Amino acid sequence: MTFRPEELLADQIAQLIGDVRHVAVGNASPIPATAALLARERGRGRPYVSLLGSPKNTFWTDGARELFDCAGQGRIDVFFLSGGQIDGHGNINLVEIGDHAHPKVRFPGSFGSAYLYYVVPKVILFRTEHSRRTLVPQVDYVSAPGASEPNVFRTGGPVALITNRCLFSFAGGRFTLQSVHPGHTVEEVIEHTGFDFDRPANVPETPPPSAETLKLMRETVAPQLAELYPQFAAQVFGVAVPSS
Amino acid sequence: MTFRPEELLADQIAQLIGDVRHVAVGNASPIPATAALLARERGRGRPYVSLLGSPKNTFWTDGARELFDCAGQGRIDVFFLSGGQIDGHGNINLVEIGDHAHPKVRFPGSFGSAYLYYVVPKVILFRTEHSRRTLVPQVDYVSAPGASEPNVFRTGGPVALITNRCLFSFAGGRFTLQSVHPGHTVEEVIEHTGFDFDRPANVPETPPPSAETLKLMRETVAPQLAELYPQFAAQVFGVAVPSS
Amino acid sequence: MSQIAATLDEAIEVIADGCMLVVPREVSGVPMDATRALIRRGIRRLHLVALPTSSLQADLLIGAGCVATLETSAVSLGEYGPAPRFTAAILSGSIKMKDATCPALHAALQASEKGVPFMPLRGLIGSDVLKYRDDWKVIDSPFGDNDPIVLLPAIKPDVALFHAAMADVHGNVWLGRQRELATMAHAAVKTIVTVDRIHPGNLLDNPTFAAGTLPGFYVDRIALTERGAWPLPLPDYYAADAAHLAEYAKMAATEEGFAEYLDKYVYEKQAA
Amino acid sequence: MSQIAATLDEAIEVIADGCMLVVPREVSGVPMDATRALIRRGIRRLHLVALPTSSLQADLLIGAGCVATLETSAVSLGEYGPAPRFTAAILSGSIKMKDATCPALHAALQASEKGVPFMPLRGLIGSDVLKYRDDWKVIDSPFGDNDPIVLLPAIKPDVALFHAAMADVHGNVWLGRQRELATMAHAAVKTIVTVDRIHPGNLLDNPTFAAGTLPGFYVDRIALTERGAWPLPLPDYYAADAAHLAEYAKMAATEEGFAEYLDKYVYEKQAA
Repeated sequence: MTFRPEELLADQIAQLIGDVRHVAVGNASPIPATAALLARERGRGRPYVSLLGSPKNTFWTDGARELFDCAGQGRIDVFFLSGGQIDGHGNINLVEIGDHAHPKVRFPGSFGSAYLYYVVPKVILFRTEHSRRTLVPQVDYVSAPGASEPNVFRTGGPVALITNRCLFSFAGGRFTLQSVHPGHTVEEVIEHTGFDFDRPANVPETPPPSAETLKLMRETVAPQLAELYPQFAAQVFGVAVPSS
Repeated sequence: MTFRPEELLADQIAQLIGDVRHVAVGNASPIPATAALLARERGRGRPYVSLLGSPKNTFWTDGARELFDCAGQGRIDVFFLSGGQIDGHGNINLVEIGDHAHPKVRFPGSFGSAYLYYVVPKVILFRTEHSRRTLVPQVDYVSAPGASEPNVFRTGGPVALITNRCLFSFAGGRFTLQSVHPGHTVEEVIEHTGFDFDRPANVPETPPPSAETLKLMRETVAPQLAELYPQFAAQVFGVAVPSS
Repeated sequence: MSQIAATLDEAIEVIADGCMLVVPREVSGVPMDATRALIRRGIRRLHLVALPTSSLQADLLIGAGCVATLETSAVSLGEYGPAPRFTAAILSGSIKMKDATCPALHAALQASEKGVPFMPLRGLIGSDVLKYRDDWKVIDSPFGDNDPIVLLPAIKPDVALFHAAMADVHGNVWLGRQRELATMAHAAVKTIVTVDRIHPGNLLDNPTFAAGTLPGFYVDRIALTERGAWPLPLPDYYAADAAHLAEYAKMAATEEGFAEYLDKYVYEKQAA
Repeated sequence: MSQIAATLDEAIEVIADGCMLVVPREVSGVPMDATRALIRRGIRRLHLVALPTSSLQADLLIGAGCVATLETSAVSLGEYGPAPRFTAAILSGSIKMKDATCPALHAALQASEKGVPFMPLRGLIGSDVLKYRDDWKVIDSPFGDNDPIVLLPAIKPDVALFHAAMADVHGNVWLGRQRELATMAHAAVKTIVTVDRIHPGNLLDNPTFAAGTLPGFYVDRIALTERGAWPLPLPDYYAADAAHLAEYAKMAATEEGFAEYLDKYVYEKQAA
């Protein structure tokens, strides 16, 4: 059965989510949102899925702070972060490139990363553009560090990084190549990755989504997704964009 | 014009309130509540009056903490406190009499006093029972101190103490007798007060409420008071208790 | 899976002997039916946190021997006088009392709500409330110049228990203006709610209702207990039962009278 | 005295050059009509605090030269791309940027709401967000054992400014679930609100509405500006104007295009 790259990534992310109580997905994250909704369908209602920006898929009634308070309470199990740069230590940069006094590039800002990265047990890093520009040896600005000193309160952090080329796991302060997506190679991953990473002698290919998973995504998840991501749902899953 | 002692006290308290933005009155305080509503009538809507326990006379929508947050913001100008004991330093005791390990008497507890006494600019102490039992040289337990060291953050504190016998002002860590209520004497006040206080050579008599004030209290304030204090309004002002 | 329990006893199962239980003040929805059920079950050694004060509920639990530690700012029956079983327990030394002040309890619950180990609070310095709380610390504020300030450790209750007007089948609970109940639920490990009725539909679907709703996400168990705050009030819904409270104050003045009260209004109710 | 001002310009009079102004994120009610009026008035040297992020509003104010200091966690046009005037200002060094993280801004406003000089926050340690904020302090938590934690100084804005669906003649404002707007108002010295309509009656009289209402006690001025958040959304009421936002992103990509945008959509509006 043929599938789109987005479907492969969403399937992988759904597996990374695992059996948890609550997954929250930030703004402008259609693939993680697909994965979270897929996980919810598979779990018949578990996990709770909070899609920021979707009134239908958020339960917040305590204002914009509730997401962060909820995470501080230990009630968000999985979150997604990205970075203008991500380095081999799991540090992410959402602020700037260049010297801090005179940056060459400015990104929007750190959002909640400098907090959520510390207190959400499973943070899944997600960056479709896999290049030496984005995956660097050392970020220019640490919006949030991949690891902390042992005495720093930290109940969370990165567990994986998924890109358009491959899936890395993260542990002990380093990335390990877990699998390479169909159509890509280990050599290509090495070539386009700016940081060192570990890898097994034989790197498996990322398994394709099953027919059952594709059916679930296309028939059940995609229509739910269309509320928040109409363009994405149309483009990837062919959900008709409602005229408004 | 004849008047009741409660009317005298309420009139005095209304004058102590002065020209402020917001007066809050705690539970079970009908005379301060009368004074606050009287002040609001005189000020044609100013000050805001918050009567704890009265849905009609409180604007809180942020839960039980809002009163304290509001005071912390500097948005409560006048509050009322009492004490099982009050001493000559303005310390109040709402907790116990006797040794802390084995108290002889237990009062309900400090409520918000250990906070509000510090942050409400004008705290008016109110204790109808004026005796050596209640007005003591030194409280057994300091729920909240009358004064603080200069480096302790304090924007509020006691400004006066009113009893069934007299009115004291408070400044510089001491009470000063301001006036003695009609029918009472300075000697009687000295006899029944457990702490030292200052007094002018000639202590005036507390002026009786004017006819205009009495009319306002009886005709306009009393019916408003009846919502929260039906028994008091009936007993003092003859407001008919609604059958429920 | 719905949070709505088949019985009140099932809903309160999770409230174990020795746990830290947080309950609201008299006008915020006191779960009196649940309190009576806990007494019938013979719960023991509670660390009861009353946010920030209590009346009949704490007095009953203390009188029935359910409480080891009480943390609150005041216990009183208000216009019905002192809380007699509370007073007797303090004077006899049968409970451990952690005297607080109202905003300190609110702040300490908000600390757990926000996942921080402490919250600062003004006031308190020079009071005996602070003197007898060796779990509270004074630091010199790093933003001031010789500016002492109290830090209160977070209170993280095992269970929050309160009564509300209604919940829906998704576990969402209508709180209205009683927002400290949301903080209690956010702060506690588990939240048990009793309600007067089940609301048809989803409270979160309507933006007007949603504003005053605690999401079911935070709610573990719900029990339907009509007029479950009786004889205390549920503001906006029903008033206190003044005659009953006066009767309580009178009966509870003595240990014997209190035992009679329990027989008549707590244990008997089970049979009814 | 009613808080409802005769004109928008009158309502925003109190927002002075150089003041600290706090505004909400895109989905919480951004006062865009008021923002355009401030630009027309030629406001300067704002210390703009966007709680906790901003989009069009910050970009417009920055591009129009109204901002000296920006304190927020991110500025972006979301699906319409980077915020071009924000980006240009940072790269040219024309504004002072105080980068934060979302919960730090919420906590710092809550500090002022609660009248405390600081609030603690987990996270941050080891990040450059902390490194470049010399106004934030790290202490060893007195409740831990070698447990560093960040303390954030209270943010006390001169003015809070936001847009809401409705207010009543008593100055009460319907916030719904956007409770951070209440915190903004509690924290700020003054609060200015623009609303789409005036609600007949008193929002506090109805317990259901009251739950989502900011009391008029905290509100200094209100201006009626129908669809005052345009082209941004007012959730539960209206959606963003996607075409306009796309047009903005395109025009604001260059300084010239931005100037044209101002002429067309900000200055022209005055004449209309």
